[in-house]
Amino acid sequence: MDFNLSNEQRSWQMAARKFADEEIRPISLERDTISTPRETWDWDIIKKGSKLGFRTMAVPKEWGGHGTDFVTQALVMTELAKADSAISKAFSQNWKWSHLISATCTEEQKQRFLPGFVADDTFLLGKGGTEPSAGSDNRMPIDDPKTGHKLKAERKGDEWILNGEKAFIANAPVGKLFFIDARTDSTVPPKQGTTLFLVPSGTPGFRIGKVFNKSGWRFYQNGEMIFENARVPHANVVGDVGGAIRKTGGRGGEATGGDLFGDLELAANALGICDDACATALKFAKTTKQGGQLLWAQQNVQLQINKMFMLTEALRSFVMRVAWEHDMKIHSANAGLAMNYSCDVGQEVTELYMEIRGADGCHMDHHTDKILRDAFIWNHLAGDSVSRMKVTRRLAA
Amino acid sequence: MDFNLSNEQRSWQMAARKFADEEIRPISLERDTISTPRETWDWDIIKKGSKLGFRTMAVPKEWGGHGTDFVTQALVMTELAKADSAISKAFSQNWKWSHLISATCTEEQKQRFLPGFVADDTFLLGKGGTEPSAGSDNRMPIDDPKTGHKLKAERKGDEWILNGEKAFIANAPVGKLFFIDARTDSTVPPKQGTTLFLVPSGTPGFRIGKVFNKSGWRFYQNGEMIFENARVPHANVVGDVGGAIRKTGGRGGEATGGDLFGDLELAANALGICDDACATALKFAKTTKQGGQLLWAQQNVQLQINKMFMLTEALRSFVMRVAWEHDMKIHSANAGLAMNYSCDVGQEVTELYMEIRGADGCHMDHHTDKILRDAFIWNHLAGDSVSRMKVTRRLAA
Amino acid sequence: MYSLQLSPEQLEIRDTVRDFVTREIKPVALKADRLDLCDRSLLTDLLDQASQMGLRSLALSEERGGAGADALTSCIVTEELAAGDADIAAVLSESSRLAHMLFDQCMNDAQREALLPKFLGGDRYHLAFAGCEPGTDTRLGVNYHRPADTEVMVKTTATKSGNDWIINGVKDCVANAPVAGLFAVLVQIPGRPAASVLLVPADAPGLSVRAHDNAWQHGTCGEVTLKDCRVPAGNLLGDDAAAVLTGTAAPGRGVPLAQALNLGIGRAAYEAALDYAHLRVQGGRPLIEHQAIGTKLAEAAIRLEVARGAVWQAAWASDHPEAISDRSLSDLPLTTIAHVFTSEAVMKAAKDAAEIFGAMGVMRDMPLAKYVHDARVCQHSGDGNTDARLRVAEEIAGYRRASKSAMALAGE
Amino acid sequence: MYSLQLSPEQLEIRDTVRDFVTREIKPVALKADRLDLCDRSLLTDLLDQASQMGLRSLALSEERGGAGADALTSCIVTEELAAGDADIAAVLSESSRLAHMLFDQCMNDAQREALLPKFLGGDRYHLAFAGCEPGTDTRLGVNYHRPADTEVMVKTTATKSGNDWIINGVKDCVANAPVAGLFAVLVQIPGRPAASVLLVPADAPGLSVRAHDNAWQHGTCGEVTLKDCRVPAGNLLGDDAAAVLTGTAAPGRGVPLAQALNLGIGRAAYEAALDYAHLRVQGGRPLIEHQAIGTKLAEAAIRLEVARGAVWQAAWASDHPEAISDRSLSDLPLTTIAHVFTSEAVMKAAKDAAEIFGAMGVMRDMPLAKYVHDARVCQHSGDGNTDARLRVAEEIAGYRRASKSAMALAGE
Repeated sequence: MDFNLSNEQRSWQMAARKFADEEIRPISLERDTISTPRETWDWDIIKKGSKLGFRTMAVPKEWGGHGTDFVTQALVMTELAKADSAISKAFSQNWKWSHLISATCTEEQKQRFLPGFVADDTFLLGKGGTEPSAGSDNRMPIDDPKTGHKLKAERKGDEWILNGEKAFIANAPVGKLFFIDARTDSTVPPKQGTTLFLVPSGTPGFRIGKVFNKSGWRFYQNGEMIFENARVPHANVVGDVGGAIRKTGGRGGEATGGDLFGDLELAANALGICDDACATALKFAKTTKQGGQLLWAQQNVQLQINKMFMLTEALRSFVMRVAWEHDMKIHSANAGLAMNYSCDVGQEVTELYMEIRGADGCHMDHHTDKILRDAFIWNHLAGDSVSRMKVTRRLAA
Repeated sequence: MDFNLSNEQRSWQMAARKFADEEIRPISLERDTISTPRETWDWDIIKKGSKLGFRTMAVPKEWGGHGTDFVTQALVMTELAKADSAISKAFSQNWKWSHLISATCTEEQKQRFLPGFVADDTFLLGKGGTEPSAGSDNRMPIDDPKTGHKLKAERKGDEWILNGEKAFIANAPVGKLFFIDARTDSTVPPKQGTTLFLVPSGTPGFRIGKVFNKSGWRFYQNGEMIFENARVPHANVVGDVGGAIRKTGGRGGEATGGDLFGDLELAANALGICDDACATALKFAKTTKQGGQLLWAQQNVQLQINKMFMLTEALRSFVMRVAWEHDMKIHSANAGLAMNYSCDVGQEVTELYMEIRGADGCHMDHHTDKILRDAFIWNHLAGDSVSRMKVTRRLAA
Repeated sequence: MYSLQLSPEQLEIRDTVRDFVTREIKPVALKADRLDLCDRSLLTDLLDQASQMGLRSLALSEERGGAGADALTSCIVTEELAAGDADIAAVLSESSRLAHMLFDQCMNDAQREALLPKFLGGDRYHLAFAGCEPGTDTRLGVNYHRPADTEVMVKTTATKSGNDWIINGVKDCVANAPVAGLFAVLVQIPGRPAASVLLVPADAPGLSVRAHDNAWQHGTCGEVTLKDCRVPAGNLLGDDAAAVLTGTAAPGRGVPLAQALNLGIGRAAYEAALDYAHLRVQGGRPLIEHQAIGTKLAEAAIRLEVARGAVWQAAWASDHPEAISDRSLSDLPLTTIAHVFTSEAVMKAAKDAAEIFGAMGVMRDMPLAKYVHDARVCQHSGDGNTDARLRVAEEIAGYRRASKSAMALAGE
Repeated sequence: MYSLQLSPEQLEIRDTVRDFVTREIKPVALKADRLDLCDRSLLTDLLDQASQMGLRSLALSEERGGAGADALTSCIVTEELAAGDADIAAVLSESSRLAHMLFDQCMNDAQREALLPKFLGGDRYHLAFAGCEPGTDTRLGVNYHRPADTEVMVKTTATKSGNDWIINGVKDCVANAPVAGLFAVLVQIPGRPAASVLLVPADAPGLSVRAHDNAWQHGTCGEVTLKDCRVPAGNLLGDDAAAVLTGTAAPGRGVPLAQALNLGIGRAAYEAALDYAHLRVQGGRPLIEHQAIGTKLAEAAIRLEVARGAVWQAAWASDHPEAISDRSLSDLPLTTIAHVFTSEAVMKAAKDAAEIFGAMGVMRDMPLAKYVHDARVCQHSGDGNTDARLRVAEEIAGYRRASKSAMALAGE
């Protein structure tokens, strides 16, 4: 048992903290305020972060990345999220698919895409899974050919022709390369009839539709993808035809780290929001007076702060353990449980924070308002009943 | 970052698991059923456990104990508590005061008491703090000479004469040596006027009164102590006259591990109850049918089990981190936060367990009933507002 | 017109019962040696006194010798009694409820003539409904929103033999069984499509009662075995009796007596903690003056107050279906709603109250541990809150089951 | 007699308003481009229509041209409106509430003669009470159970100059300020022991309003600056007006309009989720047939139902203090209780409803994110629930403060 960080881990953590404090925090509220969703994005912060390695840190060293371990990744996500949860996610989203490239792509595919990704500070990755009317069914596939993805891919010689739509796709409006789930055989259940493709932006017939107007995570871009006879070379098929779900979901995801990294990512990011709320609440309570005394003097404030820290430290312990388990290739339900937990804790902690900041008539502190909205994003990603039941199945696996 | 256990830690854990399964679990419900509180105790299990080292494992090796670290202690407490929370506590209570002896007693005192403690399988330790009407005031002392312990000690030559009462004292009816907080100067605030004494059972003028009839932790003995001109040699004063609170409470407790071990102890023990509830619930859901199908098939059951495991694994992560911090002599609010947290988790997990076992008309499964009552003990020890505010103060220290 | 004004009679009976509880019940019920759950005995003398005050026959119509109390009044009285002792409240409310159902609603004149004098004549003549059977699964559970695979059948049978009915079967969790003078027994008469109800006096040959030890039910309950038990043909109640007694007609909308009882437990815990918080000094000030304690007590007060509103609403609605038809009230199962809400509110109130008492809050011979246990029993009652929510879910979804007998057996 | 029967008039107005909401408000209020919180505009045309239906003057007595609605009816209407649009509900309920207080309770004949025709004559003539001042601490907080160190003083002053009052000061968080035709302004007249209220028309010289952007309040609100603002001497209301308008007389027992509004938000979220759960198919079956979803919806239904009981109880009690004196009702601050309970119940219902919508539940241009935000605003309102519980705690402890002006300003 050892919770100490290695020097390398500590140094990434410190670099992330510095970047968060000096670069992210100063622009966080300002980006959040912008009302047009397409305009909240700021390439400048991405480029700066990329130069420090925060875009490519999950790429193996042999491919020019930093080859950091999961513990380091968790530490960095938390630090960045302390200053802005959405900006943290904009970086870590790339790691998720870096992991998938490393784990599932052929050498030839890696050669085609990884060097370009590593070299270009504005090269971002994404994955198109969700469709306008099939979110949960794709997350928990059932054995019915009528369910599953509707986006269709048909083979034409050396190419596949893709037709259909994706919705709520992270990084869609800003990414340069996407993994796309497409139905290649609708006569068999989704688990057998879905194929994963690599689709670069600029592919003919592929374009981005609307950018979604999220209530939280404003910075983070989330868009529609439209495929109208989009042509993708057969060389861009990831793994086997019909093997998408085996590659990325369920036990497959556990082996590749794709699914499991996503769980850790949400948990580590929520931890950053909680850290932010705890630190700000403590400072607020120790500097703000009510009735002539510091808020800190009040039992109720002490109990609220106690609960905020208690939940946050429980979450930190859990996140660090899960990150370590990933590094050890120990695959259990823990990553999923930590993700579910981060939803509950993130919301409870930000709500307690609101209660402490509380009374200010009809006004609301912008920072409080923002982290409440950011933390609420977990509700449909990490804490909904489908997420939880999916994790429960791993418990008994 | 490393969650692996050392071979020694693992071997203690396995020994405890075996003892719990083979010796404790078979007698657990039977002891719980006995209605006279004095008779729930069983010396046989204590002797058996003592021979395996579970009584003396916290005593340093140079004094004949096993000198285990805090991580090992946490593991063992959890394993024993899986089978019976109260029996686990009956063992670990001795470690708490072993730590205090190691940390605060003089060589001469150690020489007088430790060899006897190590040699005798029925030698148990205790500490008398709480008094009939001053629980919380002694846990969070205020600077008013009128508050604090009422048990009075007056110096007469080489002896101190103790008069007064203690209530709710763990191990009182079965212990052979006790630390006793006594007021040696009632003209100054408790922090300056309280002295800690070592009082062996059999001291003239000292006797045990009633044994408390607890609703949970039935096995564990909890009694009144009565001092009527009890005579204690000056050589039994621990530390300085007037220094009891500095030695065992507040920052003093953090230095000695006395207070902090107590926090870890409650958290690790609660974890055992949760493990028990989780394992039993999972097994129950996977073997019990309702309406022709396994309970496991129901979404609500899956969600309840998800929550049970989620909270339990969060608690385990937190407990192990705190144990490691103790071994590293890192003193923070974490031990206290983990203790507060263990109260919430223990109750929520056992209540979910009850809901899953649930519907059985007017009958209740004895095991469910027992762990609900055991987990409820935390309510006044670990989760009450005084405990929580005390921990909050460490946050800002 | 909407009004929350109680009638002078309601206010008076509440005061009378509250006074009885304070002066007579509490001093006896809260004695240390009686608090131990292992042998919490029924307070027979106090039950007698309560019967003499008319509380055993509270809901029985006035013309038949009762007080003719409506559902709301019955709930008010039950809450008051339970604030003193949940067991007394349970026994009395069960007898009173059944007295109204049996004598006012189900019996014919001959049956009433034979049995009413016995009921009125003996303070210890309680009533019991033997409906539930061992091992019967009454949960909705996996059948949520699907027709149940199998119909729950009553296994206890009654067959005609000459001028008598011969009953065979076992009933479990029968409230009041150990003290009942008369049982209404749910039976299946072979060949009939639905279950029927037979009146069986406690001294009928072949009927035996085994009281449950340490049961998770308030009052007293037990297993009733009917072995070639013989009762006269005239003891069969009319065809609608099974529906009345099992509450099939309006599931989830019965008189919320169990919920009122639950509320009384919560109030007792809360009031004990409030009193203690005034008396006990910590840090130089009474506990109540500490924010942490004040907040806990306020939260309990808030939840109990809101729960009482839910219980009273369900009580009044059970007497006034017309207010549901004209949409003054929601058509949801209000008693089930009151059950879920009250059981959780009271559980939290009891636990918080116990915390305020410190170590005394976990002692088996002190009142708080009793309240916590009593609150748990209410949470556990019926098929549990998870199932109760599923029943509400079917209602809001507009799902209608073909048969409600399974639900009915579950009670509330 | 206790009765939960609504009057035919109450049932009718509920149906009328519900119909108006379904046909007129929802189609406009829930348009994507109007949902964005950044520029959620007030729906002026619909406010005009509502005014023509009499909802702006709902609580004003019939003889003065209103509908003379009691507190319960006002709450029923407010819930219905809020289920369509919380902003419309907020503006109308504020005008209606103040119309009753000002015209029926506080004005003398001359004042009424001068102002009532203006109010009745203009659908856009709303009313506002300018009580709150920037930076004023209204929390109980550290003063729980202790006399406050300092009295909260009204800083806005009114001094006599010839036949006029000259008002100077700044008011904040004034509901309806941007749309008000008439302000009732809480002022301190030097030398007087208590605060007074002056009637100030919106066009009075020296009065200016700055509407708040993106405020955490429903309807519309703003800052009101009075700079040498001059009104005739006759605009001073009687001595008791300050107590009436600030609710000092019965703190925590005012008409629970804000709570009814809150309830409407919760109902809208719940109903949207229920509809969606019927439509959306997952795993081959509509969401509602999944236990997990059914349970969430049932839990929301339970809490909203119980909350409505608490709101209606507080509403009826605010009109019937006699039911508190005769102990039919609890003497706790029922509106504060309804506030705490409702705001938490609705918050949970809104969040669970949003979860059922998946990603659509977190989109700023979709209804669910609006409901979640609206529910948060209610939780944040007043001094927050932590403080509200302390106020309840003082009541259960029987603590009486010397002055209640600080509490009064906090409102509910």
